Amino acid sequence: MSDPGIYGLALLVIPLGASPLVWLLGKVSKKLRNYFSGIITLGIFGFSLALFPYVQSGNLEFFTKEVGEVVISFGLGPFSLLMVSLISLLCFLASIFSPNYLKRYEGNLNTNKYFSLLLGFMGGMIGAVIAGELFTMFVFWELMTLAAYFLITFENSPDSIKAGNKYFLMSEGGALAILAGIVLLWVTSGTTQLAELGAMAALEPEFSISILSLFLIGFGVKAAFFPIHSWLPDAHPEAPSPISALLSGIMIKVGLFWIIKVFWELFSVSPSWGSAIAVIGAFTIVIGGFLAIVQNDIKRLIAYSSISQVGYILMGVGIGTGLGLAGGIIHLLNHALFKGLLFLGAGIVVYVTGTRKLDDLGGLSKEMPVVFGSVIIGALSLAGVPPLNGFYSKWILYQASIDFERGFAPFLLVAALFGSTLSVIYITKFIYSAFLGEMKTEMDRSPGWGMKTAVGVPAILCLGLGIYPRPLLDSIRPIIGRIPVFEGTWVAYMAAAFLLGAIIVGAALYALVDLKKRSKRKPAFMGGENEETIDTDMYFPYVDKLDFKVYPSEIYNSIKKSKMVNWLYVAEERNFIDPYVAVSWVGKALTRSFRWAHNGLLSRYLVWVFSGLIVILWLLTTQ
Amino acid sequence: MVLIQIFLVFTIIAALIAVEAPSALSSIISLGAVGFGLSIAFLWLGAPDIAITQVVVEILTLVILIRATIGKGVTEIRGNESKTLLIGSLILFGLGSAFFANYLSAFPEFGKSAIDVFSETPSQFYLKFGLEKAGGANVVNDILLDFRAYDTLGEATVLFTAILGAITLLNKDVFFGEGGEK
Amino acid sequence: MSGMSPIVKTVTRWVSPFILAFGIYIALTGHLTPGGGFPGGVIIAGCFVLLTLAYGKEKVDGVFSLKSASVTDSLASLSFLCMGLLGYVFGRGFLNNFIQSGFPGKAFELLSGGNMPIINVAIGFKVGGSLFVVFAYLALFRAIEEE
Amino acid sequence: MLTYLLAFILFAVGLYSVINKRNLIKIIMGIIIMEHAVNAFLILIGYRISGKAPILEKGTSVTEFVNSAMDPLPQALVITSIVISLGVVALMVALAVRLYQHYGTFDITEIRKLRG
Repeated sequence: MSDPGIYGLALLVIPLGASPLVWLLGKVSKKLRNYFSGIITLGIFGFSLALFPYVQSGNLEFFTKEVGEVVISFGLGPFSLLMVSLISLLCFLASIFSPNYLKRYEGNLNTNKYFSLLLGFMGGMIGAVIAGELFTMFVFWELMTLAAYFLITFENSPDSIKAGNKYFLMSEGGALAILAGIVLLWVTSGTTQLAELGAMAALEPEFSISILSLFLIGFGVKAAFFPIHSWLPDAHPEAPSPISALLSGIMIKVGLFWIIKVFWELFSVSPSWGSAIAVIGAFTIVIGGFLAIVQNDIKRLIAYSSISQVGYILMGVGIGTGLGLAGGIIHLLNHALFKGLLFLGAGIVVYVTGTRKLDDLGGLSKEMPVVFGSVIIGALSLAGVPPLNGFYSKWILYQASIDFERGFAPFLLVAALFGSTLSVIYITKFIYSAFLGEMKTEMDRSPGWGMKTAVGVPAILCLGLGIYPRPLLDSIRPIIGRIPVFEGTWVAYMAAAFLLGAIIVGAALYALVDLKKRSKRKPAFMGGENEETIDTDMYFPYVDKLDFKVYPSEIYNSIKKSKMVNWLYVAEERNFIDPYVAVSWVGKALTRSFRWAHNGLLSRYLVWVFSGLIVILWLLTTQ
Repeated sequence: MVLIQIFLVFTIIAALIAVEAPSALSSIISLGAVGFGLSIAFLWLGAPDIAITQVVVEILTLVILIRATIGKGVTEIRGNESKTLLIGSLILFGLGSAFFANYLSAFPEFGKSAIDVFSETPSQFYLKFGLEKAGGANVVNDILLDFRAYDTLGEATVLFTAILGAITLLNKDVFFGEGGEK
Repeated sequence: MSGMSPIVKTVTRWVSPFILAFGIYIALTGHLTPGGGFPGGVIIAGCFVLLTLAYGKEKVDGVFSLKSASVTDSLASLSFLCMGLLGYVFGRGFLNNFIQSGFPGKAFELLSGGNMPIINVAIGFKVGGSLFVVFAYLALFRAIEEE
Repeated sequence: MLTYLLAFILFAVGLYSVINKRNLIKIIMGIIIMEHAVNAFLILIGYRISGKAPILEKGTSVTEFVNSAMDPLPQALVITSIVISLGVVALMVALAVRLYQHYGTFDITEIRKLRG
């Protein structure tokens, strides 16, 4: 590999070329197709890892071609290579997860299409990440959006089509904003090449606000921060589970990647932008967390948690110091790992029981110990429990917000800490009601080896990167480059040793006190309250108490009742915080105002048509 | 010239009767009067081809309209009208006539064709070389079939499509399958 | 409805051949005298419409069938196109009047027009066929009366 | 000028029928009248005082013919327009008959109310 430049294009060409090939292969043999897609994705992952040494020193430009006034180019930087390796890793996990998962669709739906779209999706994401020019990026961005749309609507049920349409319309709105931003940028600065834009000192001051806000909204729709997050909790549950893992694991990260790239790599924006993004992030953390708590749908819960975690990344990125940026990017990476893991785990739960309702689940830990172990690692990582990787990135983020020298920095810190608490609450709900307690739904199937591998690999990575975060640091260092990042010392081994010690002590205590004999399996109970002690009159005043069964989701509903946050749930139920619905309201109001003129009567239309014609002719001829 | 105006006034009156008459038969016959009056006017205007076409086409139009209404048992075609639309149409009429009056002066004076006003018009070319290049004494047909045969082909296509649409609409088998409706 | 009175039928029987001949004449000599393919075609259609009205619509399916009318229509359109394409064969453009330029006849005579009479007759049968077909469908369309 | 105005009035009568009448057949009639008016207007534009039909007779010279004949171009186009209008009328009548069969009325307001 003397000139890695040309080979770098293989990252893009192979998945896109394999996409139709996989369809044809699937017509020959399903098994061959599954192996082929696994090998392709794994190969790209390996290749991207092999490319790491080349980008340590600086950016890698390959393939430049002039087409008219636009120069199509692709290039790799340390950050985009990190993204590529994440994309290919998660796509690999999804493609080894999928063959098992798709068994329930076999016969009804075209699973060849699924794999073909999966590879196309991967190609689109990689293209959007490695594009060295904004129009090229836009093309792949749209490819990504389209492939994701068809994957979300893959089940072809009315709900999934509705969710997919919502996703598609919102994404296209965002894409239009991006396109407007690109065009504006092109008009004002004369280039869309990232390399040339990076060399420029600053944007034209009078256009910078509009360009940057267009980019923030456009990429933000994909990144799904509050309040333009509303497609995410609808689309994630309806998509097939491996696709939810991809959507949440990396697709929203591609949006974040571009936000980071535009705001911190390309243009030296004023700090107020950073503050605004940080505040948006803080709001997103808290609101996403609150909304996640009350969900009764596994995947919806995890989807809201994704929004909350996106808030962390945005907060770190918005703080914008070396520490904050590092925390944001590391959290981005970590979140891709554990959220992919959690969605795949949820996919297994859905696969084996056939339901997504938390109330109907329980006691799966005995049946699937490997899956339970992996999911609990992911869950604890999400909650930020040491020695897992989530703790590491959250720690950096806390540190960054403490060091942040702005008036509202304490608010950020409080939001982050509070969000972490919320994440503990909702993830406990997930773990408890799905895996612990008594079994409520019989298992129809058992997870195959591919599924177990797909959750096992990220679990091992979570644990490994938590205990030994060196590779993480090494991959981050060239991205932040110029800014000194780490001050003071942090001994990961020590913390890990402490925590493991604590766990061992706890286990020893558990064994000594012999709680096991006194406890028996009960229906799921939550929040320190159980069936006997719960004040039923307070929470469920109208329920018949004789035949009474408490569901975990109902106990969490007590949060809904509290006055401080009640408004949020009301707003969510009535779609007040959904821009999609808001736009539809505006559209409906507009159409209602026009309805009197267009009452479906031919004659009235004719009057309009002829009057308009005459007026237009008059205007045209009197010039 | 006065004769032409008389015929046009006649057609306007016939058209008003056709529009306002409640009985289907009288309405359609008045419509026929419009067409036939115009065809005679065409004859006076020196366009015998169009006069012939107008007459035969009018006959077929009447037959089709009568089949569609009286043939189906509809003898009254009273077109109730609404007052708001009447106002609207009056406004429209005002607008239109203002527009027309504004641009009436742009037209050549009646009785003077473009041939008289301009020197090199396509019409002059057609008149001059019609017999020589196309071979027909009837210049209108020379234009239709030789100089502008593309237009005629397109026109045949339009006619074909319109008739195809009508047949598709009327064909029972298309809508209800073999064996009649429902 | 099986047609009109015997008087109408008899008159129609005698007159219709002349109408048909007149229509074809109008179409054929369109380049010499007023007329042409369009009025000729409408007259041809009118002849069959007259027959249909006089003898009742049952005859439409029997004697002069709808199918033959549509076939006539399509064949006439096709021959129009073929005349156009033959222009290419003779090394000229599409729809070129190759006969007139190749073998000029005497002016003011039938053959002087080159391929104009042929196209005129084709248009005549095209227009006549399609108009008769649509009239016949309107006449056969009995859904309203049945209700 | 008055002649042009008469053609315009004929057009206006047709337009009035199309806009104000609720009966489909009346609307079709209005469209037919409008077509007539436009055809008449085109022919009127091509009219030359004391002109002859654009058909060459034996014995007339071509230059004399050019100076005396009507404008043939509007006539040629109006012929196609007339025949097309017949086809369009057939299509409209077919539609109206279909609508009548479906709704039992030619009234467009009724047809609008009974949509579906």
